[in-house]
Amino acid sequence: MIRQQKMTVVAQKQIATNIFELTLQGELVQEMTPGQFVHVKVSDSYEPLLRRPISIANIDKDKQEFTMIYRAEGRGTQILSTNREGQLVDVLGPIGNGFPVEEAQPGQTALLVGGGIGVPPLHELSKQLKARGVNVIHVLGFQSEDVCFYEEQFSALGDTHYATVDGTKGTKGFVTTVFDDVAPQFDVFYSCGPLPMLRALEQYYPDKKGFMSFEERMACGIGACFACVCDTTEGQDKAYVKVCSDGPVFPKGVVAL
Amino acid sequence: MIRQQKMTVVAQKQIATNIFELTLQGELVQEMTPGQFVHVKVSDSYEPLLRRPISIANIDKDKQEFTMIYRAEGRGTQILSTNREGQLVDVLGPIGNGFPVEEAQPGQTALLVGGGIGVPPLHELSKQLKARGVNVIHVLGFQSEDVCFYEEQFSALGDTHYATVDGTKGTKGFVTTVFDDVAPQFDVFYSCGPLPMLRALEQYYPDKKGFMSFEERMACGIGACFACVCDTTEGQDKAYVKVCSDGPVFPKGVVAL
Amino acid sequence: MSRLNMTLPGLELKNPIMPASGCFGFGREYAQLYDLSKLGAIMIKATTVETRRGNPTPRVAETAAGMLNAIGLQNPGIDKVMNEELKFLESYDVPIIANVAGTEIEDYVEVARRISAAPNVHALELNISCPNVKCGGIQFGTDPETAKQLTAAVKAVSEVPVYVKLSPNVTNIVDIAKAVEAGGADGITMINTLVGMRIHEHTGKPVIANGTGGLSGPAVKPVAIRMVYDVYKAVNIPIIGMGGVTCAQDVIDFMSVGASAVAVGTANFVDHFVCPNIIEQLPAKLDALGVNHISELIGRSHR
Amino acid sequence: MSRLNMTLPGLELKNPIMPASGCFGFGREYAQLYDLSKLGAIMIKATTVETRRGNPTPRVAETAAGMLNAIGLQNPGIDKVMNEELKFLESYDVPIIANVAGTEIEDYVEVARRISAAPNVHALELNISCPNVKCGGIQFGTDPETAKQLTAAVKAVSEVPVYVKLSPNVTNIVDIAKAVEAGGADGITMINTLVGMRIHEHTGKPVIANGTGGLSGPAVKPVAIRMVYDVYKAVNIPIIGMGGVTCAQDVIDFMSVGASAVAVGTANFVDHFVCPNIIEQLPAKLDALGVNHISELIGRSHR
Ligand SMILES: Cc1cc2nc3c(=O)[nH]c(=O)nc-3n(C[C@H](O)[C@H](O)[C@H](O)COP(=O)(O)OP(=O)(O)OC[C@H]3O[C@@H](n4cnc5c(N)ncnc54)[C@H](O)[C@@H]3O)c2cc1C
Ligand SMILES: Cc1cc2nc3c(=O)[nH]c(=O)nc-3n(C[C@H](O)[C@H](O)[C@H](O)COP(=O)(O)OP(=O)(O)OC[C@H]3O[C@@H](n4cnc5c(N)ncnc54)[C@H](O)[C@@H]3O)c2cc1C
Ligand SMILES: Cc1cc2nc3c(=O)[nH]c(=O)nc-3n(C[C@H](O)[C@H](O)[C@H](O)COP(=O)(O)O)c2cc1C
Ligand SMILES: Cc1cc2nc3c(=O)[nH]c(=O)nc-3n(C[C@H](O)[C@H](O)[C@H](O)COP(=O)(O)O)c2cc1C
Ligand code: FES
Ligand code: FES
Repeated sequence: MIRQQKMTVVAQKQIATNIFELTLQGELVQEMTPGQFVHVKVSDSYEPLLRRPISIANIDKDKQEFTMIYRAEGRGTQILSTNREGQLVDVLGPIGNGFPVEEAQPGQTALLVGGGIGVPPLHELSKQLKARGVNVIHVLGFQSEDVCFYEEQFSALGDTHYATVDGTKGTKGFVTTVFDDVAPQFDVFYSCGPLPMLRALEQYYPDKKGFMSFEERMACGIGACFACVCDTTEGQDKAYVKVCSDGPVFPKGVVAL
Repeated sequence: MIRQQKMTVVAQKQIATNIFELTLQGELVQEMTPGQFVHVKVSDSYEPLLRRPISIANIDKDKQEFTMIYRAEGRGTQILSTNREGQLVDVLGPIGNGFPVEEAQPGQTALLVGGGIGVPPLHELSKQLKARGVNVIHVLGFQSEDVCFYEEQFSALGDTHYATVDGTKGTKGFVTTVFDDVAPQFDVFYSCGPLPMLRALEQYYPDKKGFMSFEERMACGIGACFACVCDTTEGQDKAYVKVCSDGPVFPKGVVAL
Repeated sequence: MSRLNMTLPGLELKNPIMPASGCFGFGREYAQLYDLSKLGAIMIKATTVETRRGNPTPRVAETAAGMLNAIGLQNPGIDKVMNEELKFLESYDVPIIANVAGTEIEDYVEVARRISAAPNVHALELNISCPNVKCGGIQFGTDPETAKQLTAAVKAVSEVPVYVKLSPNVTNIVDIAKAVEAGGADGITMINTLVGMRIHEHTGKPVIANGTGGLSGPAVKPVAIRMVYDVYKAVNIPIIGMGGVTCAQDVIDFMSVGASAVAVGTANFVDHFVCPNIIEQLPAKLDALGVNHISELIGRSHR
Repeated sequence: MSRLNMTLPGLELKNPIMPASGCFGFGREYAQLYDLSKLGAIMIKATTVETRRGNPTPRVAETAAGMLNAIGLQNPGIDKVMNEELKFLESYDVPIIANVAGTEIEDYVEVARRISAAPNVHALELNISCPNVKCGGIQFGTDPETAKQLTAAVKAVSEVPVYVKLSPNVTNIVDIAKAVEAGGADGITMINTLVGMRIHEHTGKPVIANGTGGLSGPAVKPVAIRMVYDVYKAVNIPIIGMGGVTCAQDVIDFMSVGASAVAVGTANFVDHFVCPNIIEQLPAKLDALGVNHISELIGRSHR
């Protein structure tokens, strides 16, 4: 069930250039699954007005804590990054349909492909896959080394390969360059990142089962305003899905790329 | 000269119900005189948009600090009241023409009449008059005891009489009720408070020399926008003054009440 | 004895608070958050004869104390709205105001005729003010004569009272209000969004795929308040006011200038519980103003 | 070789930034804060034939990300403006754009004829859009034919190019823009304020003594941007854009949709150094966009 709650800041830390890790505490953690997101109001005033959708990067149900990792870029996320321990943040969530962990069987291998600020939700996913006995390979793309984060965390969970646009870390190029180099063997892929990356991935592995998380500009975040619709590939005329409430994760092939 | 500066919060303290005392540090303190005001931006965002005019209640040139006392009522002043030690506040000032201390001669007696949040500027004025050897009597009006402040400070400077609307402190009634009771003897009066109080004062002492500080809604605060004009009593047709740049203090009789 | 109930043509409202059309879908999503029966009414998303896919994305953009949208009247069409959405809403004790849109007068008439027969639709809201579609919508709302004709045509077939939703993008909104009153409107709802645009800082192109979008939220409240104020003086039918409402005080402001009820749009995206919160806060506001029943506030700016 | 200079009819601007009329008085106050010669130009406060006292106070009210004003064209009259204010401004190396207002066409013509002869007045800005006076002002700006006639009458007597300032409170701003172009306008300035109202929370009456006021500030920027975008496509004379500008990015947005220069109004009350600050920040913005001269940005939204 989606709830709206003032959650308490447990910790806020800058973990890479302009990248922040924010841990919040509150009841709505109990219902979170990997790949879902929260919709965050960053200030009490009308400025900025709208909530910001941010993925869930880590869930700790025992402590009732979760973590998000975000880039402080625009007005909203910059304000969010000024929150300090003990302050309250207005969170609506958890929202949407996350990554189906059960689609990878124990003993199988899952390929997790992330790009930039699409990487965070893969962390909790990887944790849960690993806990289930699934073998996990990460292929993570970033602009450059200085905006790369969670290297230790991902390495601890499985093989981790990097691609950076400027070559400052791992392979120079895109995640597909890594596929060329490493030729990972896997049963199912999960992915989150920019559209070109998702498109490339779908083309690279046309026959594999896969799940992809999408981004779209949002207003309500709960399916009421029709801001975040995407066309679907097939089905009756004018078929569409809403990223916020039908997604953000869809099986490969559902959303027209 | 008016300057715009980020000043450092030295202290913020609640001193009565919804009444805050804020001490700021910075260079523009050097040019402050009693009765002038500052124009304060309470947030970095567009919300609220306009600056807030607040009087200067205490000046300490040695420490480069000044104090303002304000009621946290609307959005702007409420936000201002959340500022803590070490934070920066955007201040434009000092602005306007303050109280003419030199109009009271050493040995003479000055009557200082204040109402509500009109009381703060009288504090610095009283200090400077006293330093000059002027005998000071204060008559201060408040809604009730719980919003009354600076009792000790005023008592230390001279006789202090109170009127409260609900009678919880001093005489029940208005400052004029105190005049009836106490019949203070004085040479010149200085006043700041709501319009009805200024009007009553002018009528009560038609023959005395006096100076009164006015309030008007402001935008620019420096005389450019014509938001804060008041009619004058005499002079050519359509004569007016601007409260921000010609005032806020005017000799008795200048502004049409 | 409620202090908040209100009677308007076709509508017995528990309280004068309702979500605005397009900002609440058909209620399903908010029904997961709170009991819809708390609401005075619900203005459902614009309904057209045919299924509409709406505009390309991005369809929303944030602006200073506001937002732009160009959804483009996306909706599943009258059949599905009647068979599925309105059916779903029947399980709540709340009157529905159906927002009616179209490209031609005939479309409006058809939707109005059919949807006004639904048991829980107690009033229609004619959307002659949508700025986000090429045909239909706003052009009906900028010319008094056209607005009047459309109103009369819909009135002729509707089984429930008809409210007309006015566009603020006009030189003289009072003329339009008078025209729809003359056309037989039972009430007026206002305002729809102001046409606006946001530019992408790097590309220099409009952020919204449609180019322009409709501006809503706190930023537009002063414009809405002034228009309700002016229209209230000029017509004798009730007004449901909206534009930037986020709190109980905003509701009181709209009623002061002449609204008999108030709709909440954009604020539902920001505080998803804003409608029940306002309803809960209103009695204390009435106490502070020394008012027994909220209807005493209607038009007090003019007294 | 400046990256910011701009040539417009009558105007050689060091940079395309100027304070908007009514938000900078006649420059004296800001002259205490910084050197006015830094500015591209100055749009001085509206000038009328006679001394005007303006509206009663309160004349301003804050709104969400904006403000309302109803100053009412207070000014000392053309004689004083010419003999004192323009004289004072002669000591700065900055072209003046004189904002001309009146009640009748004859008033506009007289002010235009006389003020256009002042040595430092390089252009006129015809204010046909002030929402805060009962006569004159906005009613000239809502009807295309009247706007055209007034423009032509002023053009006939002015010794300098004439810009016409458009009102956003119209159904179709493009019609007005084309009309003033047909009337001989050398340029357009836009937008003036949107009519709005704020209600006092306790009394229920308008906060502004005049009732309504003009809405300005960040809240209106999306409306202004959209209007400049539309007008740019329709006319062949340059546009000076304004409405909610607070920073260098806003300037770039206005130029992207088609403005050749940009005026800053309300923001001068919030950050009293906003104009020189923007001028200083623009070159870095141009670098970030990979642009050599700012003029390359004009109209890029349309390309
Ligand atoms: C389902 C989902 C999950 C996301 N998870 C993360 C995450 O874990 N970490 C992270 O850093 N970012 C994430 N994003 C992107 C994040 O929402 C945007 O970066 C953020 O909203 C930008 O806000 P701002 O205040 O920095 O920018 P502004 O420029 O001030 O934003 C203006 C408006 O545009 C919207 N917007 C801007 N960029 C985006 C975007 N890329 N996607 C959607 N809306 C946008 C904002 O929400 C806001 O409404 C996610 C987006 C979605 C849809
Ligand atoms: C010269 C001068 C000196 C002042 N000195 C003090 C002081 O020392 N201590 C103090 O508590 N107050 C003082 N005031 C009043 C103070 O400016 C207002 O209380 C304050 O602006 C209200 O802001 P807000 O955010 O609480 O209210 P809001 O309701 O959010 O204000 C909305 C708008 O109205 C304006 N406004 C509201 N009330 C007033 C008012 N009474 N006078 C002028 N503008 C108003 C605000 O500035 C703002 O633009 C002074 C006013 C003036 C003109
Ligand atoms: C996302 C969105 C969709 C809207 N869709 C409709 C609609 O379908 N029909 C309609 O009449 N108005 C529609 N509106 C306008 C609102 O009903 C309302 O008139 C406007 O937003 C002003 O109110 P607000 O400031 O409270 O949002 C929509 C507004 C928004 C923000
Ligand atoms: C206090 C105030 C006074 C104004 N006076 C005038 C005026 O005299 N003549 C005029 O053409 N516009 C006047 N305007 C309108 C501005 O020049 C400008 O068009 C408008 O405020 C939009 O820009 P902004 O959002 O940057 O303020 C005034 C605006 C304000 C806020
Ligand atoms: S954001 Fe409103 S429907 Fe998805
Ligand atoms: S506040 Fe602008 S002139 Fe006084």
